[in-house]
Amino acid sequence: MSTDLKQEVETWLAAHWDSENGRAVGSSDYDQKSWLTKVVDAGYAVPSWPEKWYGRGVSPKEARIIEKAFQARGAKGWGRDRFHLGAISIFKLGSEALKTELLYELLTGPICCLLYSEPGAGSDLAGIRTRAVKDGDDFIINGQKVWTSNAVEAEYGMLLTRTDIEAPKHQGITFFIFPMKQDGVDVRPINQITGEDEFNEVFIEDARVPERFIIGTLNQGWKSFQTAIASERLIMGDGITSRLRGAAGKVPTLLALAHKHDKLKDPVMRQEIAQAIAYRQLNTLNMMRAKEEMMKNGASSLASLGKLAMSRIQHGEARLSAKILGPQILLTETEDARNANFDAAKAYMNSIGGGTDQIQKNIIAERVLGLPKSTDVSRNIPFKDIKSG
Amino acid sequence: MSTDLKQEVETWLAAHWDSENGRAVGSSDYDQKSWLTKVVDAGYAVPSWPEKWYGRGVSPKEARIIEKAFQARGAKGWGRDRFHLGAISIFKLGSEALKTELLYELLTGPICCLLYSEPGAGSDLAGIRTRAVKDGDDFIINGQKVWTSNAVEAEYGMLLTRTDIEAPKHQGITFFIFPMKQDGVDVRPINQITGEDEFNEVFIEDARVPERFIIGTLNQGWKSFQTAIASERLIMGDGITSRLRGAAGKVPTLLALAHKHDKLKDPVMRQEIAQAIAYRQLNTLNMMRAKEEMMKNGASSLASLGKLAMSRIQHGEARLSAKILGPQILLTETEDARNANFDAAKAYMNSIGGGTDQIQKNIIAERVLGLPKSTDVSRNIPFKDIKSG
Amino acid sequence: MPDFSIEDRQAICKTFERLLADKCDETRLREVIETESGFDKALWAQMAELGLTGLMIAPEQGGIGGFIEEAEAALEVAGAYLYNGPYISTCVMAPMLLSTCTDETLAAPHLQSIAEGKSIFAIAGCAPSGDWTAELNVTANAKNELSGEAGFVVHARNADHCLVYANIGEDVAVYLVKMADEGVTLTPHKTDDLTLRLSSMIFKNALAQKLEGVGAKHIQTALQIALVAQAGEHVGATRRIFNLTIEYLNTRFQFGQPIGRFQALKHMAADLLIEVENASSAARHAARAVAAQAPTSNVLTYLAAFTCADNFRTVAAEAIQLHGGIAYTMEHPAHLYWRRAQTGQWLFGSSDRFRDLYLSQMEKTL
Amino acid sequence: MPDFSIEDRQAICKTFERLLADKCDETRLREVIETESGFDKALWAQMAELGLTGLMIAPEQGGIGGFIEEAEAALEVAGAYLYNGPYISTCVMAPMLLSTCTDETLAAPHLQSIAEGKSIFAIAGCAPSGDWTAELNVTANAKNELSGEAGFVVHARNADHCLVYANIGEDVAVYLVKMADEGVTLTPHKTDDLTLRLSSMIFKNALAQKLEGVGAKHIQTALQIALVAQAGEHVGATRRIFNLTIEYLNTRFQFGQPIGRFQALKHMAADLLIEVENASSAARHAARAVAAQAPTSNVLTYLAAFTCADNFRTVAAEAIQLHGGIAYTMEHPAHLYWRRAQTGQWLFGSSDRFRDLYLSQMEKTL
Repeated sequence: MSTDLKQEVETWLAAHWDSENGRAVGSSDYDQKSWLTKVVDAGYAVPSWPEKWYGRGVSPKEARIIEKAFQARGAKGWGRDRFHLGAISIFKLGSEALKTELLYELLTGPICCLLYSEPGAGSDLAGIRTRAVKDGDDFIINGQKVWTSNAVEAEYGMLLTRTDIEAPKHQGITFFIFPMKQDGVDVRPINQITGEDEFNEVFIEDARVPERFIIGTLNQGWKSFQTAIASERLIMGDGITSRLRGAAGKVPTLLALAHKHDKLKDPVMRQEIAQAIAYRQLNTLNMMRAKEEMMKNGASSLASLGKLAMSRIQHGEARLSAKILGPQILLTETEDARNANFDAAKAYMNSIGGGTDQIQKNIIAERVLGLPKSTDVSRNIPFKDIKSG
Repeated sequence: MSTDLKQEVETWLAAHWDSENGRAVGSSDYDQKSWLTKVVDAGYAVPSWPEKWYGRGVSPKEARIIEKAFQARGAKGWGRDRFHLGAISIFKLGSEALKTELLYELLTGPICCLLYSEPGAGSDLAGIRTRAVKDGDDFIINGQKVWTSNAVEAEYGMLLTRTDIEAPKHQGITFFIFPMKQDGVDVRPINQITGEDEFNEVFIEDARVPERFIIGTLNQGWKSFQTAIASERLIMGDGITSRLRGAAGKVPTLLALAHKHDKLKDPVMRQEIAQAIAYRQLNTLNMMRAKEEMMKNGASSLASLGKLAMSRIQHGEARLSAKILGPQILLTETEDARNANFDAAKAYMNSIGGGTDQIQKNIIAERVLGLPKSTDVSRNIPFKDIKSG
Repeated sequence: MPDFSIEDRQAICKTFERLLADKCDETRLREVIETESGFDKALWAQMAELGLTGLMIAPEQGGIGGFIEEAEAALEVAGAYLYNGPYISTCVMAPMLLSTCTDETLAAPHLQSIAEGKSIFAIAGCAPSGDWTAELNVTANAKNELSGEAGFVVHARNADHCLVYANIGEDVAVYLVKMADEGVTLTPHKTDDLTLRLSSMIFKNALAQKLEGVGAKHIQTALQIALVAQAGEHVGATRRIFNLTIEYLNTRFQFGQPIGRFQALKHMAADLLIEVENASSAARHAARAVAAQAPTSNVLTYLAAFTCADNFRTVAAEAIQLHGGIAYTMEHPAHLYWRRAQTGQWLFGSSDRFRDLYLSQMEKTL
Repeated sequence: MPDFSIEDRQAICKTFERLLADKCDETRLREVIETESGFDKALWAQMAELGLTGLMIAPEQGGIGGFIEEAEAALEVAGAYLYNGPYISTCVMAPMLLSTCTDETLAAPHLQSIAEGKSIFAIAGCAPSGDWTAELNVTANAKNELSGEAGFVVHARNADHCLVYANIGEDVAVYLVKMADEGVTLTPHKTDDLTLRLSSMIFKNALAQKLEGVGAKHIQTALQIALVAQAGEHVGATRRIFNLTIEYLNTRFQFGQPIGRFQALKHMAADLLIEVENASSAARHAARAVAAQAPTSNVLTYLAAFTCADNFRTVAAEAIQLHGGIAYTMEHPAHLYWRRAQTGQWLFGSSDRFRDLYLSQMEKTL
């Protein structure tokens, strides 16, 4: 059957996708909406989902066959059942009505951003304070979100709100799919220490979202959110391992840099460079082992070490790159110096973003090593009584 | 007056102490008891105490004059008001009757050991379980103490016991001066990883101590104990700083070792040796600064960093010594290798003994940096309800 | 040199601190570093009024007669505010070199002018690569004309004069040039540290005056003094970013409590405190030893050089981590300290080099 | 070489594990290391019965035909129990060298004898100083007589035969001597690691047989295999002492809770887990690459050599700290692991050297 499927997809793609020009056959430009509509209609966007919800009802393995055929031709729109967090959340947790109303729209176009973190809720994500208050058939939203990527382009946001301040913090949260393009939503890019501005702050003032846009159940949003981020974690893990595997066998960046700047004769530098390269290679080997374990047992605790390990790797490499460049690192005039300075700042993206190293260590100690869970003093008291400084 | 005092002590010493032979004038051998009795009777053993309690009622500054005169002649028995923890505790906290009964005896001879730690009460010193149960005019003691030095020689022990298991842990403790030479007290040396056996375990089974030997008040022993260890800390701090100052200006041990084994040409070793020597020198400089601050302000938060800093110094030096010696470190046939292996083990004495590094960091963070105190979940519940695994 | 009491030192530092709190707070600092010159002339004039520009200049030349202990202490204050004016070149190195000059008629007016805050000096003492161990590229001829290139000159664009280290035959000498001289060309460079202003200087038969009596030995002394001064600057910055971090740990709440109650963060803070205090002790003892011309002055100078540079970088880097997301933004000051710390790693030489030199000094005890 | 399946490998490791749990638990280990020989002959015989002594020997020579992946896995088991018999010399290096010998009539009986557990081999391959990079001190003459000294020979006193690396003219060759030969003198040394038995060997015209066909290249291969085997041993020991520590954190109560709930200790444990897993990955991938004669086999061997040695020492050292006072006693096993880790730093060369060699291999990709 899988050969048939492969055949089928390839035939379909040959008929509809112009690989050479990266657009639909017969069109003069790539038009996202019209192309994605074609893919969704053919059942290739979310093949592992049932036909009713625009899929093909095939196994994950078969879904990969479709993805690979798309990738091979550089065709877009594949794997939305793995990567479109908004659509996945609604598919998994939304009501029939919500699916009917939004799923097709989401799959054929709009970007969804993630409205989770708040200035006061970083490591303590369940501490969010953005309020959603019932008003007729709507909820009125007030609050501030932060570290939101794609917030400018997004038409919808996956919004975590506080709907009951009398309940303990995990029990008064509601998860919405939230229309971004309305008054009261103000997106401001964050100027990051790398010089990038991929993230935004989102200020929400008296914005509205219909009650039917709740993902899951009122006040049960924490559970829905856990399901949503589980999908996100899978994506991150995947990203990390494939990027690293890509690097295997190639000349390590740091080695090339040291060679270029003639530092490989210095015995002190040699020791430090060797150790830095080793840390990265060891992580690659760990992730290979994780992959093997996952193949064999369906799970691997090793995978959860990658992000933490990466902090030592990235900060270490950055510090060493500066040492290789010497005083030149102070200038932004060479590409090597710009890269090294950028990488040094960007390393904090790994050690802070998506759960700080400290949070990661808690998780590893508790979930992998089975050490006793820490007590969260704010867990079982009414949200309104939690101290916030 | 201080000139008079100096004069007086020197005259007294000249008359009574035979510096050349290290014994009392006219005696054929050094007899501890008879010499100490002379010193106590003259008021030189505890000069800062009132005359009633064998002192001279002089200021600490004047007391140092006496100490220095004794030190200059190599005469023993000075500074017991600073270093004899048993006598100090009884002087500070004991009843009139207890002082009358024991103080003179303690000052003129017997060693006092410290019966604090227990196998189950290390970092959590207030978690001691050695029971003291009232029986007529006595208390009957059962339990086990550990990390006790001088336990074999000691005639008395400063004993921390549990007298009320219904009270929270800090409130059911009683502090005794405990006669060691009785049935039911079994001292067993601990074979330490250094090969030394300076510490002992003390097993106590149905031993007795009179009620009048309580230091302080029944069930208020934690406070008495705090006073006692405050004196101990002063001694340790003093010891550390003077030892380090002694080393200033001399050739650093590690440098001499590297030189002897011809490792100072290796650029990698040079960096590591330089950094290791630097860490030790920096600590010396910190302690000098601490001393200056104490002179000026009577206190210095810097002093509390010394022990923690010493862990990095000692473990680092040990690791580097091994590297200097190379394969020779595996053998115990050279003095250098024996020293390096001993030092590597002994370094744990600093990082574990007298409060682990982890406890030290808590203390520094809370007391020096003013970070909020951690919650001790076992603090406010009846002792008998505290979980112990 | 007249006695400068500890009380005098504390008094001037306190005044300096008040001035910077007022005129070099974060808002003002960000304004200044956004300007092309990166230099606040008005503030410099106020510093001069307080005697700070003449701190290391003798009273007979218009200064207030302090020395390196005073400079180290003042730079701790400057470092805390990331004050980035040309203090080390103008008020530390230039006075050291000028006051060594045997031709008083040449040096005295310049010292006077520095003390009055009227003159800004740059030091061109380094090869184009920024490596202080590399051969100087600038050469003087018998007519006192300079040719060649110097790199990594701090605040050259804001200076009116420059002291240039140049080869003359087999020797090295120090020359005074006017920035305005037509033989002098400046190329300003873009830097990652926004508080830093670096230029290359190219000399083409630039007219110069030789500082008679100033040779390799004095260049070495000036570098030693500069290292101690910079160590002080690092210490001030290190302690400030550390204190900001401790403050944040006390005020930022997560999980219903200040994050400073979490043991892992406590332990990080305790470890960092050792680095902060180690740096403080190193810089201050180095200043004291140099001032006393103690036999340990070289050992302690190199110790301070690498310790203060490395610990500043470590503390600033951990400060970002301890702040979390908020310090990943340009708006938060943590990255300003962190970038400045990168500068400190390279401006006068690398920590690895100073560690090696420290050991070499130690070896003399063998 | 016959195929040895992963299932076979797991099966023999499981059996080995059961054997050691029974015959090399801490009590028995302490008994053995207190003896002069430090070697449990009865246990060796049982290992032979299970095929472990012939693990790397071909079936036609009485072995079970495994290779380095099997040896690495078996040594992980051995390491966990700090098993200290002459396994690497007798069952890893000797078979490698003997099976390369072109004179089968010489080699075959010895291989058979090793597989049967009847023969113990020592390897004298190192200069008297214990430095594997130093010139060999032993020289062979044309009559196959050996003279000179070899240092740091493991378990020489328990061996009946020794393979000796010796200079012959400009070349290096491997010679087989009987320990009982009158030209061989042993000097046992005292060691800090109680599980270790080291001797010096002095040869005075000792009669030897040359292993024809075995040269510098094969010596290098044998060292590579030994490094991977030792890496496996480190990994087993590292993981065991780590697991003991985690267990202690879960069972030791202070302040009314298991100390493993304290965040600082959790974070130390999480950091150490990375070291444990890094070591595991390094050793296993090295074994796999060497077995497959992959182009990465040198890179991965050196990576495993320094990573596993260093991480063992780090984890064992932190294990003592995490245990606190109880591990400051000889009665607690932590120090046995920690001392063994010291041994691992030096037995076949230093981590610094292997790091440098690793980089040299990496440089070939440039």
